[in-house]
Amino acid sequence: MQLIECPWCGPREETEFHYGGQAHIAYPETPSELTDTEWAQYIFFRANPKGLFAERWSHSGGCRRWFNAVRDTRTYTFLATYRSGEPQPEVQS
Amino acid sequence: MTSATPPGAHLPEHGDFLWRNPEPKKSYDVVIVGGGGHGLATAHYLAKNHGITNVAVLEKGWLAGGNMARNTTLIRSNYLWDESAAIYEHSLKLWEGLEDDLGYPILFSQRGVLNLAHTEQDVRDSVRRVEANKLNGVDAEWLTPDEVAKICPIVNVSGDIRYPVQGATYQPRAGIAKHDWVAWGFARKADEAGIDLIQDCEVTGFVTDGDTVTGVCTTRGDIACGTVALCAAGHTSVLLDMLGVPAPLSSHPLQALVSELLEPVHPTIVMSNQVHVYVSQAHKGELVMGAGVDSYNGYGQRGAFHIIERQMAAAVELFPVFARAHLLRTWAGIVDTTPDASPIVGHTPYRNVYVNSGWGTGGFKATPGIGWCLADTVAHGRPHEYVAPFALDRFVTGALVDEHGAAAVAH
Amino acid sequence: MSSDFRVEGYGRVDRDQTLTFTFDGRTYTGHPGDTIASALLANGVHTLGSSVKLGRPRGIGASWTEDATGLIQVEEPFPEPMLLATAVELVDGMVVRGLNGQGRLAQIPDTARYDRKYHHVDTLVIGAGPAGLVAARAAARRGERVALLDDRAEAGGSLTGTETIDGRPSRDFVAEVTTELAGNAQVVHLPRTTAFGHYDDGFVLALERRTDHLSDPPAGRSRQRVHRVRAKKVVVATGAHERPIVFADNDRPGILLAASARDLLHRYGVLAGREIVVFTSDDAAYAAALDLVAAGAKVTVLEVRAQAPAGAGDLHVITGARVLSTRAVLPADETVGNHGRIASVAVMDGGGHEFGLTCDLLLVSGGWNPTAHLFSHVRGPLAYDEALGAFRPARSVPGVEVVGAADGVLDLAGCLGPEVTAGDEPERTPGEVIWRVPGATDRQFVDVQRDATVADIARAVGAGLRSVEHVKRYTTIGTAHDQGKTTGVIAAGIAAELLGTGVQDLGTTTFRPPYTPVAFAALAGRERGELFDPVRTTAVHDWHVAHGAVFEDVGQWKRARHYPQPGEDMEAAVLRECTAVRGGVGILDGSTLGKIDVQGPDSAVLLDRLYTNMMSSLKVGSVRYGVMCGVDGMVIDDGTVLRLADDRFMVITTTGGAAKILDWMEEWVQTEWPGLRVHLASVTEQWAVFPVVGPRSREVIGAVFPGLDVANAAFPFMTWRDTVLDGVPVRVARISFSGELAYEVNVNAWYAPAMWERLLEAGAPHGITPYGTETMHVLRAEKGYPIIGQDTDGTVTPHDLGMAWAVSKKKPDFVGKRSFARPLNADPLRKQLVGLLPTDSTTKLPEGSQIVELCDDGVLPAPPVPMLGHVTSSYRSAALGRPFALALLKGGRERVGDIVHVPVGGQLVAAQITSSVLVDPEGARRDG
Amino acid sequence: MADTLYRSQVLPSDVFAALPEGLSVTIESHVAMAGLRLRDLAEVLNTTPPVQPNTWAATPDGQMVWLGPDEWLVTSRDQQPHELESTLREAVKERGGAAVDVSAQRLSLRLSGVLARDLLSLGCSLDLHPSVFTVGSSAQTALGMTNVVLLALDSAGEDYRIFVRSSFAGYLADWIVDASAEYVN
Repeated sequence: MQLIECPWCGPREETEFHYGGQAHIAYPETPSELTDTEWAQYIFFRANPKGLFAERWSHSGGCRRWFNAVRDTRTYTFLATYRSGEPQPEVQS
Repeated sequence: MTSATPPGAHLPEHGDFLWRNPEPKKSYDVVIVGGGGHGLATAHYLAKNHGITNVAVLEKGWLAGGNMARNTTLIRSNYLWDESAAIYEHSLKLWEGLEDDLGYPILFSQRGVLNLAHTEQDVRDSVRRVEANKLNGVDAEWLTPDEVAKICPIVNVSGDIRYPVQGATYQPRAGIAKHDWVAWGFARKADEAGIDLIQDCEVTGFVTDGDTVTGVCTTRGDIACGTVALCAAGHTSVLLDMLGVPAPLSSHPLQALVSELLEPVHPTIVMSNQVHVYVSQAHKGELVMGAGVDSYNGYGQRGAFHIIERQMAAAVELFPVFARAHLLRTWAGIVDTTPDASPIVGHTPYRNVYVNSGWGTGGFKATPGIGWCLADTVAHGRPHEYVAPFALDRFVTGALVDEHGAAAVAH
Repeated sequence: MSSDFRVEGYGRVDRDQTLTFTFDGRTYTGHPGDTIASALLANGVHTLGSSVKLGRPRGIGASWTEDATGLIQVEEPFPEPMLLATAVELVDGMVVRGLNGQGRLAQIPDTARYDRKYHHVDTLVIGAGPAGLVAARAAARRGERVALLDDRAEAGGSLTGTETIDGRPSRDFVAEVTTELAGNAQVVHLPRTTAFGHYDDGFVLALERRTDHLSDPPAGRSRQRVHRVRAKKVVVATGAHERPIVFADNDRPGILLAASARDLLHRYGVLAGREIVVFTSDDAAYAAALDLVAAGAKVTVLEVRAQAPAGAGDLHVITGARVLSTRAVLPADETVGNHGRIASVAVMDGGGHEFGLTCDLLLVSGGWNPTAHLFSHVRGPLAYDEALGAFRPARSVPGVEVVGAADGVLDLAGCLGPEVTAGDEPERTPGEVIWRVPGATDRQFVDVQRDATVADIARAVGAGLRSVEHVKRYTTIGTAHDQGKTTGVIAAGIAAELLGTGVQDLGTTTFRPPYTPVAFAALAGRERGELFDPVRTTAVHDWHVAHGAVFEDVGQWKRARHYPQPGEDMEAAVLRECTAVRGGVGILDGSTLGKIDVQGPDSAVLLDRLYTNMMSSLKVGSVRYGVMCGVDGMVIDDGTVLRLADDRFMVITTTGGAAKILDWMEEWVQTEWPGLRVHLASVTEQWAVFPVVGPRSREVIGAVFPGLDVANAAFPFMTWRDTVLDGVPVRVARISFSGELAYEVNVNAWYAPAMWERLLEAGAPHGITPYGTETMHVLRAEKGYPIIGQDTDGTVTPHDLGMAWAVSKKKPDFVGKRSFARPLNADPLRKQLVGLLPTDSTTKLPEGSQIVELCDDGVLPAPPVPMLGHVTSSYRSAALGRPFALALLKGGRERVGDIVHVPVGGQLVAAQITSSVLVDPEGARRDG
Repeated sequence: MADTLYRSQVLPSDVFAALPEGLSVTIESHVAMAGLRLRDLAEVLNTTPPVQPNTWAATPDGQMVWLGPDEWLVTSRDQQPHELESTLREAVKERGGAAVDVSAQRLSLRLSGVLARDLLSLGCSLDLHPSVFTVGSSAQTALGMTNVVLLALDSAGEDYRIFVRSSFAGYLADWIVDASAEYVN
């Protein structure tokens, strides 16, 4: 049970947050121009690294803001949280 | 003072000899990556059904030490869709003869599973699944709350709980087994057939030549191979990343727990999606429970405790007699899940590499079934009919096998 | 019965009071401050039960939670299984019995309360022994917020009271520190509180036992409480567990850890035996032996090492000795509580000479295992320490400090640190690490509770097992109640010896929570019964209750399902309600529908992207039905959209979809299109919604809202109008989920009961009938309107529902559109929503039933039987005078008119495929 | 037929009548509330909105509570709900902001007494120590199993306002009554 640093509200219990999977996957500009394979990649295929992972979280039980985090999937340690729209920070596990 | 030993105290002894600890050879016809239940079962059926024995099973830790050592051992086949019912029912039939096949006690106890329904929609979904099961030749019944109480008297079927039990589906042939016995039974048989079970042997890369993998790099040296079968469960993505093959898998912690030994009180297996718990009582008397997967991707064999607490609340809500049972030990496995909660099995872009993954919470019950089908797939170089629907390309065509309803609770 | 083994002048139990309890049917006495174990031992009772597998006698093996054997069942005051006799505090009237390895659950409900409490501190100290007390005091003196958790009833840990600290008796030191802490408002000191789990970011869970030790606890007090402590720094001061040595027949009652016997003496005044043999390879046993001699026992020390240490004093020590085996009291001497108890030991001295020693107690000490569990829980690495013969913390972990014996520091001075002065202690000589002595390996128990022996480990190794995890699983060592606290390392040590490898090379076992077992109910806390999950209710819930509504759970909501009149079952009530609505007027509490206020200049842009149909073309004052899909093209929700202004919409979602859809929309706005100037707000509870439905609804609405022109021309279908009633703004919308003329009345929920009553009063002359969700479902199904989540299952597209009309062909994109172009969506055999009429006109097909092709001979073929689809909704229709169903059916719309079969209870019921719209297909009724 | 459309509370008035000494919960009378959205809010309002997360500020006739970087909850004792919404909406509309009447969306409870903070600690994971959560502090968090907006009204940890979604008010009342049994001797 971790403390997650909401970029707005500060550290809160893990239970106040909702997980949103891999970050920085943009909705395609023109989906109609994608092949079925490319579209499937967008819908279903996400990275699943063992190690650092940039991912989306929402402070659903608090300010309801989505933000991004870099977390180590081996230890679950949050190395950084940052607001939506901000670039992924350089961090090391 | 009672001195008679209680029921279930005497489990059969393990065998005097289980397996050799061989050095890896330079080359094998088939290399199976992952010495868990699926890898060991595949090895066994390669030898038994196809006479293929120049096989290595590579295990990065100790044999059957991943999810096989951590699961809650539920075996059932009452899945909704035809494709799922086919492979799980095939597996269940193999379970029914497995003790003889392996010549090893696996303590398969067909005590039935109740899937409780708590809402009107639960009832509809349950009836739908029961009727589908019957038409697919899978034993299934719909029970009223009173009938539920007859099968499992400790379930609280009174109307005054938060989500009263409206009924349940029942599969009498479902059951539990002892996971170590199962894994070691497969391992012993595979070893006996001459298959090399190689532990402390982590795969670090692959040697490729065009669309062919010619060798596997490991912490115990490079090993040349004819065919590769990936049976690495939660670590499949790590292996596929080495091959540059994307797959819609995500690895999540899945927690389980046991109580201390208790006198027999729970004769069957009970699952509830709405109240989110799954309970059986193992042979020696401990209550064994699981819940849903932890939400985030994770490769650590541990999960968040609030999941366990919620599970305890659910357990006490449904089984008031459990109030003063004690949580003895918690642990977690790493399950690989897919967008439609069905596995991904079959070809990869490499012509001699087969993937077997995405079993989520369903891996244990599938063990003999997938071992059988994957061995057949490897032996013949094409997907066995039961795994064909679970090909990777279904995510492109949209031909998903959506089993979310069946998989909401760990089992 | 007299307390034969209680020694005058020792112990801190209250001898002025006597408590009575029964064990295995016999009555004994003890004193406040006793545990069941100390009281039994004071009465000379050592044997508690028998082992699970071999049925061998089992007794008390230690004085606290490290005891691997002494399990009991409490029967009164309330049944609780598998408790350690050493950890259950004695209260008057307890009924206790021994166990044969399995506990028994109560057959009556546990009405005790359980709860949880949050704490936030700078420093959390776990353990109130010398190291913990010093750490807590130092933190408190630094002005920090401190929590001190102590699993025992009184502070002091392993201090016996014989030591001196800062020149005073150690108990005085303990009292002084605890008094100082008690006077500091920043400090929370919790006795009887076991930290059982340590998690990331300084989070520790601890179980406080709050009432079991009280004879008359306050009724409202929780029996047990899970404390949830979030600490900036966690100090693990949990001490060490004494480790036994394995020899043949080491499992008998009357064999204890040495320090435990000392603890029993000083804490409870109990001399566990009078003729004592101490078998040790460690100095700590000498302090125990000396104290026991002083208390009147005869003691012989069998020292593993070649020389007795400095602290041996006048003790009779045989050096270089080994216990080879033990013998029990003869069966003829068997008395209750002494079955199988030790009577003698077979010894070999340093010279190889074998002899026997009679005794009534054997104490064993093979060194100490640091209690590093709570360090290991947070992935604190443990390493095997050759000198210690145990695993200890290898490296520090940020935010966690391990102090005292938990870190392998075994002398008092070391535990107290530089600030506090310990009295003189004999200098420690290194212990000798010895796992076992030679002997009959099948009687050398490593896990006494699981009956697992050295022979079992040897078999495991012989079977080819090389990993300690495999050995554990083969032998089941370490899986019992104690989870291997004292003997886990011994199993590893013996396996390593057999394999000829180092203990560290075998791999270590990671400790996992809980440190000690925790009752399920304690973890459930307050989340039981009605508080298991929140109940959500509308503003007129009390009215529904008062009028006999039967409720159904829809998500967390309680929704009125129907309002049976006396003598009515659900079917009769629903038929009556349906008839009333289609024949007159009915009213529904629709307040649970999700309502989302969408505001901002780009509101229409957002809705165009999220709905399959066009929302930007909707005029202010109008309403449009809309469907939302996931990116995979499958329907996730439907509902109506009201355009309130150019820059403002009200989105209505399903009851179950409310939170999900708001989250869904918010996710797109925030993460994909942050440039859109649009704001979303839930107004679900803000608005009470009362659909007034039926051909007479216009009269009712007209009567209640004189300011509203309810004529069809002025207020057409799918429009909304604002009006004012008694100064209160009201919004009325012409939306129909039944095909009937209908008005949905929306009002600030403050006024919900008043508005509900107004509508009922105005409707009374027209026979207005309150109806519930079941009637709502029947009415909508008669019109073929799907319920998302009932008639869909996440695999259904709008086209499958026959709603191609709701999918815009003009918009270049919307969420889900691209997926419609996937190959599978063109499959003519996709399942489509159709109606189904049982040809016998009487059978109500069970919802969920599967549909198969017509079997000409009326007999199902052998499995697997191909399925065409399933029944999603099924009701008796008052309007049709027959049952009907909706179904998802392969290629259904092309098959209207076909007959199919539905297996129902072993019979095949024929049903005809129809359009999904069965009542008023022309839509003639919606305008009244 | 009644003359005016009367107002109701979602909780019975006596639901907290039997709380133990040291603990008091009052159901606050109907107060207009609005959700307000605009990033540069300070420029369009007379009042200075609280811009620090997890704070609230007093206004002449109520409070403004920070809910998010561009989001506030505004309460008003003097205005009617629809008036409050339209006043605010006029002020922010041209800048792309939003204002929405949420007067009945939440119920306002006043929790006070020497046991108030202790009671909250039985169901709220936040650090409510007065040195941390002092007058002017607010938080959106969970209490028991429901989300609340919690305001510190004093610096002693003895006076709080709790906004709870109206549909969860019955649950929260049950939770509070159940938790307070602890303090009955």
